[in-house]
Amino acid sequence: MDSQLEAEAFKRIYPEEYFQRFLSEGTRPDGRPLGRARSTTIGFGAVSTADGSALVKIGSTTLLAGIKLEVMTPTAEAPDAGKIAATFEMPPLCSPDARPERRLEETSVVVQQVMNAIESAGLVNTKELLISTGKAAWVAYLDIYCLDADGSLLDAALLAAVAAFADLTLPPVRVNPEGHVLPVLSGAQGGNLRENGDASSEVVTVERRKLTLGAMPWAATIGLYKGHLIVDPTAEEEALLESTVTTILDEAGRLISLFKPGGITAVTTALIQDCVELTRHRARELKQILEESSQEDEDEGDESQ
Amino acid sequence: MSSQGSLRKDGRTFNQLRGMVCDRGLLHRADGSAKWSQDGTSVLVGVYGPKNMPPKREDPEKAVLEVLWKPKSGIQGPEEREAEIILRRTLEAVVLAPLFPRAGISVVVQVIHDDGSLLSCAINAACAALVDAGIPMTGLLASVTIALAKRDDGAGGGAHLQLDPTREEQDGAQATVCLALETTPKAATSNGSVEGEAVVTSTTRGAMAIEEYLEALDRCRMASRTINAFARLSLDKAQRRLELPGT
Amino acid sequence: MGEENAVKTPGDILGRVSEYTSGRGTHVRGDHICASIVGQQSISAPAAGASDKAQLPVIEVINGKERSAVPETGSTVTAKVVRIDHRKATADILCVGLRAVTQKFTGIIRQQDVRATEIDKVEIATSFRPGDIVRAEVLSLGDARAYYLSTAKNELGVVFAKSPAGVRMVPVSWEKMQCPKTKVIELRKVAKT
Amino acid sequence: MLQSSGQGDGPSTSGSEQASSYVGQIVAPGDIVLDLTQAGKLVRIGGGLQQDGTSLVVTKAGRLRHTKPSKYWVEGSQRRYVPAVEDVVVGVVVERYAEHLVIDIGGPVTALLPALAFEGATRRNKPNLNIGDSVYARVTSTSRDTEPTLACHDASGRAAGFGPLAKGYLFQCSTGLARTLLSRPTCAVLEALGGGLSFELAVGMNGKVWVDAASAAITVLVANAIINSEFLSPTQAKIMVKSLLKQVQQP
Amino acid sequence: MEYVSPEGLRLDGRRPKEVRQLKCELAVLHRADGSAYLEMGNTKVLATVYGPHEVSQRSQSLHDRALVHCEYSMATFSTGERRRRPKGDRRSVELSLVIRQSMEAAILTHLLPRTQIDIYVQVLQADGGTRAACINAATLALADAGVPMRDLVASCAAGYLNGTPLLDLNYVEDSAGGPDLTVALLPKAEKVTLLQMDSKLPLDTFEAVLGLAMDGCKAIAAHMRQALLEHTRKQAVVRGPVRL
Repeated sequence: MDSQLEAEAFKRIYPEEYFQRFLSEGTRPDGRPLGRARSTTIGFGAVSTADGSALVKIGSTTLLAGIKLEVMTPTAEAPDAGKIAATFEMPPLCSPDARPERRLEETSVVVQQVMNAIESAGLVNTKELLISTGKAAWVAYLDIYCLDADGSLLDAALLAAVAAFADLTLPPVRVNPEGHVLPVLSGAQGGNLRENGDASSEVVTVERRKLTLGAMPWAATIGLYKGHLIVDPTAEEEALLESTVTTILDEAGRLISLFKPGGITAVTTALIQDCVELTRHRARELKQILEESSQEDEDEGDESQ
Repeated sequence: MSSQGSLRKDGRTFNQLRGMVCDRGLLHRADGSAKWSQDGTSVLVGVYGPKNMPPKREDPEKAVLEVLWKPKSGIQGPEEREAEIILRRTLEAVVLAPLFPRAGISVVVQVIHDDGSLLSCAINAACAALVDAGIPMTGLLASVTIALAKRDDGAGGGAHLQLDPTREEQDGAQATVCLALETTPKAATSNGSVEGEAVVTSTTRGAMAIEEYLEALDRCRMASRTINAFARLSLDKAQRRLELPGT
Repeated sequence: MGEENAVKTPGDILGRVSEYTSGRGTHVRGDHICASIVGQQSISAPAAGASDKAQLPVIEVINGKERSAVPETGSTVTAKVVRIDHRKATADILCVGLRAVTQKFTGIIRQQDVRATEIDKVEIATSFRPGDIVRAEVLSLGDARAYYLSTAKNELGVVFAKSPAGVRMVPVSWEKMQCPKTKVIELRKVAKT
Repeated sequence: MLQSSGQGDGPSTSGSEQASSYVGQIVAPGDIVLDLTQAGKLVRIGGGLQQDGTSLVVTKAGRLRHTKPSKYWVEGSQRRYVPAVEDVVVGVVVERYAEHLVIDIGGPVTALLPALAFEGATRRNKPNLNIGDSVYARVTSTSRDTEPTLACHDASGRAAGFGPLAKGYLFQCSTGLARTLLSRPTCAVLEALGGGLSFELAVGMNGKVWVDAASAAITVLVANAIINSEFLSPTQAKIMVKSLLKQVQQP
Repeated sequence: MEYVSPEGLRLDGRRPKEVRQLKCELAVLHRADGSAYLEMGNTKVLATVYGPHEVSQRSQSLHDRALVHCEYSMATFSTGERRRRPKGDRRSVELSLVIRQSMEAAILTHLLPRTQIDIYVQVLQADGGTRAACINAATLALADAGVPMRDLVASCAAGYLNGTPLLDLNYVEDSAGGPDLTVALLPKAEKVTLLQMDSKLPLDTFEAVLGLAMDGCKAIAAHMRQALLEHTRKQAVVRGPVRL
């Protein structure tokens, strides 16, 4: 009798059974095999008002990361370094779940884990954010907005953060003797920057420049459900999962993070090794996607000039 | 870091936990409580419930677990908020929440002192406090933190794994791993697993080789047995003390 | 105004009130019938045997989104119990017949509508639990907030329930279900399959 | 086979004649105390245990108890009160409705006291209880999903001492102590107090205790004596009460 | 500063009565009931609609019509200066109200009693005219969600600089300190649902600027209508013929 139900009806009444039927045939409700992540795209420089930005889509999970630079006085402990400050926002438009406390919880975990991965991997050398020792350095404010929360947000947030840093350009500035940082009007890129410094300014940087990024961290979230390993789960799948393991690896294969925040199933060593293996594969895939996207981005840039 | 042979600054070997102390039932107004110390790191946990929940937050199918993490001083920062969530999801692995639909169980964590391995200490304390409160659980947890000390230049060899690191060891480490593990219960049946204690929670900081992580996991497993034995000992003591009068 | 199947957007004039009857996805502005949603225009013959006014063809705008099934008196629905108290069980209606509903409809099973016999002995707590899936019949529209549902037939009642251990329970009689894992027996108004 | 009530106080199929080797020992959650495949008839399980497949697993810490032929339970100390049918409780009115009162009995959820569950109550003649008033009642039903229900009369409809508790002083003690206070023969502390003072006392299994006496001083003394007695032996309790009594009786 | 060159061109190369390039995409977010992404030049906004659904706070439920709820917010990196705006600051409260009122004028709320419609608008990049862009995006998202409306709502701003009425100001023109007039229009009925202006303007000039803004609205409405038609046709191809 249940078999006569419309698929949609069956799914609403028996969400777990619906999911299990797919899994038992080695597939998932969206047609993917268990080990495959959704198609992933990266759009660099999506926001022109930001100093670096990227729009990342993993399936329909959509995130927009933007970096704004601001000048700060370096701290006494690290007079030769700038710093990174990150936020992760889930505005109400990103999910039909109207409970703000749920979103608040997700955002705290994601922002901490993204920062942990960036620091652990050594993606950004904060010394590169220095403008003038002891006087001025950049703070990179990384703000990641979730526009469509369809699962595996940590993976997407980290990818968006990495891509935004890859897109980040430090503007040319100079520092005058009083320690004030002034923008430099440099030929073609002058735009509406206005020259208002005096001649005695000490020029620190002349050109716009990109950061030299360290090891890039790549994340894969794997859901555990009745002995199955489900790579890159959607929100619908996440609601049914017993627990999730997010593994983050860098290009050299170093483990940057193995994050399993509780959940109702515990994992054995063998299962951890399986997760690492699946992540290795996904890391290669993500690296390639990032490289291809940045190549396309450059090509487009060339054409438009 | 450690100049005297294979000992650490505080005189421990690399594979040695700090001295543990667990006091149960300290808070009279709580339904259960425990103070768990690992030398300089000390956490007090109070458990309240199962108790009434405001209708808006109740779950008709199970008890709602909530964790409040109070730092030693000042207000909650993003790190504490994350710890709160990780601790809650960790405890959800063992609490039999469906037995108390619509009710709430509050776990209030007060950090007394942090000298490293704080999350582990808090998980151990919370687990003891839930037992003290008589909250039904599927089993006990034990949590261990381990630090991978930076390689000494020229000394060669792999990173030293320092069990239950102090704050100083933790801050100076190349990486740290914090794990919460299931414990092996006393069993009347002989179908014990051979795979070792499974991982309920894992958080890491810093970069390491996969092999280093797996080695850390094995060390933590061994240490978790010591912790579990200690927890049971302290439970025995507490139980005997309760039974003393009356009977 | 429009050829059949033309796509219309809100505010588009479709025709005059004198020519057509305003149907789904349209509204009347002055003498005109206008589209109120984006979709394809469709004109159908007037309903047979209706009053004079309905003799005009009906003009509608239809979008691809499927309209939700709506519970009606007498229809069989599948619902998930969300709350119980001593007098009633409250449930979210998930399906009408074999079709899923996309809107939220609330149903109430009152103590007297749980079963057909020994109505005065019925206890809600031993008939349903939150989380149960029940098959029920719509008695009436009830109040503005909920439909009144009934399970007072053999084939109506709980069709799916989970034990506290999280396992699907199996019916062992018309009023008992058992957890295969913990062997715990719980009381329910079980639907006969 | 019977059904299981809220606390898993139910039966379990199969089992063994041979008692678990853990009986009398202190057990912790997760411990497997009995292998149900090792033959046997019906095993009855009480609080703190749960069947998992073919194993009997501990869910609460405490001492494993066993009575013949085959009932097992874990005797632990749970401070939070979990209501059981026929428990006597002391509660506080927190909400008032036409048909019922909502009573806080310190359990996982509030309890429901029907307005007609008093001796001789009718639709016209209901007892007048206000929010904040204390009441002495009996638990008449419990279920996992609905509030427990209370009544202020015994099974035959008589008040039997149940009902509103006017004036007096309400305090909280542990459920373990409440059990001791309610046990027969009368526990040492109450016997000692009763020998020297006159007061009214209502003890709930939920650890709420209500005392009323002629003077506030006596009320406070009784309350203190009861709270102090928790970890004392009977002899110690008697000495403690004696010394307290001396203090009041001296001018 | 010269905002209109002697050749009659503006800073970004437009003519005075020209709107910026408009780009709309519908149904961009799959979890929402309706969504739209809209670019007006360099101003980029995203609007999503959830509903009609059950009213989340029962006490707010209206027995004779739908409750329309609107939230506007701006990404921290959307403007030149990074600004962290706490939720519910004065500007976003005002804009939320403006968008809600404009939409309520179009939605046939009486057809959906006791329900709630949520409209969320997020500014991703701001280059002037965010108010108008948000309203346009919200209309498209509502249309995508299939919420019944009496008409589309189209909005456009106009200003007056260097003695010239200018349509659809960008950020630089907007910050020039001249008058800024935002109009929202039900184009078929030619009814104005919003009219906001700061700074002052002689009455006869005002009429010229208002007329220009309304023309802008109509042009934008035509463009949005086109986008909706195309989207629906594409959908029809994907879904196959509509089942009647």
